[in-house]
Amino acid sequence: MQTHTRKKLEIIVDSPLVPRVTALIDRIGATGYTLFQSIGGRGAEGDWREDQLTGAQQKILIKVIAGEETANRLLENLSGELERYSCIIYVSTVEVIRAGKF
Amino acid sequence: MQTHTRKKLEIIVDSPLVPRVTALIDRIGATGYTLFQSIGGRGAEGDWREDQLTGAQQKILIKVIAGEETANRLLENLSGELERYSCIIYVSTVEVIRAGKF
Amino acid sequence: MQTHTRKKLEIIVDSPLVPRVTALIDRIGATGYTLFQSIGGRGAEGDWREDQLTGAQQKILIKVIAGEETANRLLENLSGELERYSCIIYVSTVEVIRAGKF
Amino acid sequence: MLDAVAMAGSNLLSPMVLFFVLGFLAAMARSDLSIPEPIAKAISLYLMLAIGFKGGASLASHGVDATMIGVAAAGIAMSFLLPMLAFILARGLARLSPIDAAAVAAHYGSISIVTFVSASEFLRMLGVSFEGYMVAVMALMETPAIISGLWLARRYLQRPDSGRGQVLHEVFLNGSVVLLTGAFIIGAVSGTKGMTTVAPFIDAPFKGVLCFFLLDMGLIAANRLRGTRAISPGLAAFGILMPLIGGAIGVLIGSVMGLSPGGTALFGVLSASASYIAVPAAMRLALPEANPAVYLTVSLAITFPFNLTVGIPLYLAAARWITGA
Amino acid sequence: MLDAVAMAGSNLLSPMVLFFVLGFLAAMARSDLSIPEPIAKAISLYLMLAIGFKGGASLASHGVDATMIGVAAAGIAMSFLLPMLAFILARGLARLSPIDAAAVAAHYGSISIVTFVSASEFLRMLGVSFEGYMVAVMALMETPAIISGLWLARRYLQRPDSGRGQVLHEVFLNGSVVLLTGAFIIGAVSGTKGMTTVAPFIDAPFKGVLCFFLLDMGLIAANRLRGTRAISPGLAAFGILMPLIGGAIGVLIGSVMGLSPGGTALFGVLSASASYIAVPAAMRLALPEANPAVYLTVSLAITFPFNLTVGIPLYLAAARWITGA
Amino acid sequence: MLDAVAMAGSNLLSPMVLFFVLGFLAAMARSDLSIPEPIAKAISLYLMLAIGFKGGASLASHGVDATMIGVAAAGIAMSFLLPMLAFILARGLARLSPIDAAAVAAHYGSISIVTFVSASEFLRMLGVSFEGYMVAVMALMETPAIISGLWLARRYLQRPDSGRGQVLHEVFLNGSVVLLTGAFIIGAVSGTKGMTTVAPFIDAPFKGVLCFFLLDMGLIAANRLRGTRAISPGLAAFGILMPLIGGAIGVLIGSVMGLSPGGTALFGVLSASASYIAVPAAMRLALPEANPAVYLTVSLAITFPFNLTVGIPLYLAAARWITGA
Ligand SMILES: Nc1ncnc2c1ncn2[C@@H]1O[C@H](COP(=O)(O)O)[C@@H](O)[C@H]1O
Ligand SMILES: Nc1ncnc2c1ncn2[C@@H]1O[C@H](COP(=O)(O)O)[C@@H](O)[C@H]1O
Ligand SMILES: Nc1ncnc2c1ncn2[C@@H]1O[C@H](COP(=O)(O)O)[C@@H](O)[C@H]1O
Ligand code: NA
Ligand code: NA
Ligand code: NA
Repeated sequence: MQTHTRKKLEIIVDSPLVPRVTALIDRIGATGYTLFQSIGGRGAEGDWREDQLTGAQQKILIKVIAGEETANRLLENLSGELERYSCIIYVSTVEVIRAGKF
Repeated sequence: MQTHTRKKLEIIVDSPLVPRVTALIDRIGATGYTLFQSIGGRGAEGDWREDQLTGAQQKILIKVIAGEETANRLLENLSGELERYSCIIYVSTVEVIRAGKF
Repeated sequence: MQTHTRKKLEIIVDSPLVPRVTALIDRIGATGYTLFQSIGGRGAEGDWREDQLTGAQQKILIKVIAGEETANRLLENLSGELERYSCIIYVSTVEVIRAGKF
Repeated sequence: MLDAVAMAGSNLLSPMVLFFVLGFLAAMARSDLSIPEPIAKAISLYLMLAIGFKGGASLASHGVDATMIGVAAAGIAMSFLLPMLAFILARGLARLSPIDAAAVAAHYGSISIVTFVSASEFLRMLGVSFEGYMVAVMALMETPAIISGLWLARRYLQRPDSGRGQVLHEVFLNGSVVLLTGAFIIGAVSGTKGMTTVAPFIDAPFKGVLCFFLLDMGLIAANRLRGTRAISPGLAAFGILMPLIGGAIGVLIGSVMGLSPGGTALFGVLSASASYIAVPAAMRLALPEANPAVYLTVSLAITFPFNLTVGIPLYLAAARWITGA
Repeated sequence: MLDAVAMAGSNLLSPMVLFFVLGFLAAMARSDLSIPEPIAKAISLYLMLAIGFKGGASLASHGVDATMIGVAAAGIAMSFLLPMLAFILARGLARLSPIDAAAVAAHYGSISIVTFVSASEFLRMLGVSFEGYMVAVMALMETPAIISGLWLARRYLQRPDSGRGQVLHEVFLNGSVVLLTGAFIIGAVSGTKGMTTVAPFIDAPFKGVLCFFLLDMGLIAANRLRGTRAISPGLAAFGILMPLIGGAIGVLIGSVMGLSPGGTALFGVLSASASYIAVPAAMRLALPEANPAVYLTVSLAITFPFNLTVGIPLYLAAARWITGA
Repeated sequence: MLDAVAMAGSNLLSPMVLFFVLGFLAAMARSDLSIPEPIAKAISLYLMLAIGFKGGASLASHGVDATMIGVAAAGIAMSFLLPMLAFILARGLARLSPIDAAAVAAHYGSISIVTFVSASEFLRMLGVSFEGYMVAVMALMETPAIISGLWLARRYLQRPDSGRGQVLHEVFLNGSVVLLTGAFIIGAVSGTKGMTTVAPFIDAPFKGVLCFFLLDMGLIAANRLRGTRAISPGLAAFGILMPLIGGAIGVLIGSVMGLSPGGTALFGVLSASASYIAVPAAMRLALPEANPAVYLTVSLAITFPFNLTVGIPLYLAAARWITGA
């Protein structure tokens, strides 16, 4: 089956920051994104489990499929915008069928 | 450590369609799948957040690990079955230890 | 943009086992992990949907980003520790920006 | 007329409507106030269980009414036929594509449980009684419209009917239909004695729970309105005109069937209201070509608020006038 | 006997059992009706909190009974020993592997909180009183069976006992044990005054909440039954025979210990019922080789429905007969 | 003094505090007991809705008090100024970095809804009346502290103020502020009649729901305490000293403003308590350099338990003493 190479960006970020990240994704011109809730984790700031009422440490995973160029632009902008915040970003390569969608 | 190359298929699809997709996964002969709920996103059809009572726009992520050949067959069948529906499909390469499981 | 290659380990495991896996991740020296809840799936043990009160079949997805060496050590230890349990593990390659974080 | 204005006022100042308005304003101002989704779903199930049980118990204590069969048949017929009218209006007034118009039409043939529940609390507040079996009529009206909507759409679609089995299944075994009908039967079987047992759960806190739910409905309605580009002036006009027409026809037929003023008003409410649970899920499956932003927005963000605030007292005033009460 | 049949009838027509049946039928017909998982968990916590608190408050107002210590000891002994019997039956009748049989056995030594709660509501409905400390006995019976089950399994396993610490921890600090026991103590400390404070939350709506929960239990039981290939005729027979045997032994011992007819019936119910919360989680951790489809299906989809519909009135009839009431 | 000890005792043995202790002990012993997160959020919303509505209805029935405007202004001033004091103490006693100290300070200027709710139930239990508008004062005190905290932090940060718009928005349209204020207004508008309608939902079960919630607060507090390395002896001392100082100032000002003994005690409670909802979310966004482990732990795991068990009766005793009641 004929497939096309795209980039998958994944961002794990504090939930209060999600509106800022999705606004950036829109601005950069990616065709979409999908949000997932995480239920716990550990990082430099230590352990957390669910949001325990405060919502302050709740992390959201944002997945974006985009072409290489868009992905790169997004990556650069994100790393600037989110520098001060507790978050992680990583990129991998995926194959898609409908090239027009991404 | 000795690892084996497999394909990871990810499908993001409307929740009412999940039974149809999992039935197809079974029919093609993949050894399993796992479902995850997403909490929002954007695509060609616009923004959505959770399912807001109607359940009509709720998206589910389906992950399938399978051998290359099974993955290809699944991909072909899915792209036919889901053509008219709002969904995205992408494939990447993973390494597994227990070759027999996939 | 300058990126660095890392490994992404994903483990899908019964929820009662999560504390044991995260303890192992800490011991091996990975810098962090993130947990996600799955809502259903199928494998060698058959179908399951949510945890239906018992919590016994609920699966959790654990994502770990780590350097190649750490990832390999984690993989070896996990495959020993979890041998008897119903779980799947797979590894892929990702690019990150902040090399120091992983 | 004066009567209707007074009623409308007392409706607008009820805690229920005020909580809806609070939710609406909060979301419009982009507050982060939100009800967790599993809670909203659970409350929705609670309302169905409670309203079904109460309807059944009321049937058991007041007995089957002579007019019941007629009203049930009329309800089914309305659910089948209103979509035809809605389709024409959605094409002409809202200028929707045939597929979108068919999907919208299906929503207006079906009913909205929360609108019905709010209306019956409004009647109770005013001391207006109504037939207990109206709940059963509501359950019967939920699904026929889906079949009409799909029939309308099919004339414009060049494709084989894949998955029709799943759709029919989805239609008739939809969770809300099953729970409403099941709770109604259980209520009828358990009667007054069963009602006493579960009243502290399904009766006493009912209005308060409804307030909480309407808060969420307000949030949802305003979020839809804010987020959408799908709403045109024509579609907005449709979302107000269609319930007025449906409500008028419903009140007329209800009174002709011999319902009490309260029952007549509720039949008007059922005809005027648009589905937001059973129909969208079915459309998503059977008519994926239709744009959910269109049908969800007009049903949840235009018609629902209109009925809740203005429509309900209006249909009651009309019902009183026509039945001469 | 006639009495038992009448009781069984009134049990089958109670809203609680009817909602269970509704859930069961809905899932069998593949309706998409479902209770969100966090809600089901919360209701389960609510039932434990309420039943624990009520038991403690009742202990505080009626005082400690002379037979209490004896019954508590008998309960612990039953929980330890019933798995031996269950193991033999599961091997012989259901032809399970030793590991699966041990896991199943642990479930039948332990107890089901919802079965107990349904039974005590049934007694209340009939005006049959019982000892308030039966709740504490239930809490005591929850965990010993896990140790027996693991002991049975260990004889067939060639492996070092990794994670035993975590298992023991899981067993004794299991959330349901902690909440039941804690609420019982709080109820005993706060007494009647505390009860008055929280009664509108834990007492008045209790039966209605139970109905809602049993709707979910019906859905879960039927979904398990539908989805499984794990159930053989032998296993089904085990799922019905084992509670009958356990219930008979329980009723016998309860009456010998000097419990009231109601208390005797509840002791029978505890012995007859099988765990679906504490034990499966422990087995998953300590005995991953056992197939969860086997133990969950027989416990949730065979024994629970059997006890709820037929078993409870049966154990009460037996308790009345044996205590001469 | 003796009076205060007796009150403290009756507070410690109330079901509410006992359920908090149960949760605390369960988490300390690493039990897997846990309340699903959407449920905790929903209960938190329920408490705000109920307390807001009740406050508004009480205002409607008792009328506006002459002292109300003064108390409201004093509350806003306290919320602005307490962070200055808290900042100095957090720097000197707890030796926090300026950024962490500023974040912590913002929490102590703001208020904790559950502490307020527990205190008002405690007053009700003792038959001590208080001004209904204290709920409105609470809503007013929720946010000014955030601005003070950010102002304190800004003097130590060399960076452009990105996202200030979002922060101000977050502050003033925070869900809890909107719901509290909105429900208060609805309660005031609906008055006694509206209260009768929704009382079975927001009044009768209120204390029981609070017990359930405090169970969860106990779990959360202990989990924070267990998991953290962020707590130093100095920080722990701060977490106890700061509410004592804040409470003393609050009681003093409350009595000077002419509040009743009950109202004075509540003003003390508001001043003594530290936010755990509105402020952390705002800090996360506006001051990501501050360590959440520090401010959440001291607020949730030190100050909240202290106020709930020891503080509340203490502030009441002080209020009685100072008002001469
Ligand atoms: N480029 C993308 N990256 C990640 N998720 C996407 C992307 N495009 C679409 N999606 C997801 O797929 C859903 C359906 O997409 P669509 O059919 O384009 O509306 C969206 O609501 C998103 O959740
Ligand atoms: N190495 C890692 N692998 C996976 N997730 C991580 C990793 N490091 C951090 N995270 C996630 O990112 C969140 C924030 O990380 P940090 O800013 O390092 O505290 C953590 O709470 C984790 O959920
Ligand atoms: N091939 C697969 N692809 C994705 N997920 C799988 C696969 N096989 C198993 N799983 C997941 O892992 C769980 C345990 O698998 P098993 O031990 O094979 O029953 C299943 O319930 C699925 O959620
Ligand atoms: Na209609
Ligand atoms: Na048992
Ligand atoms: Na304060």
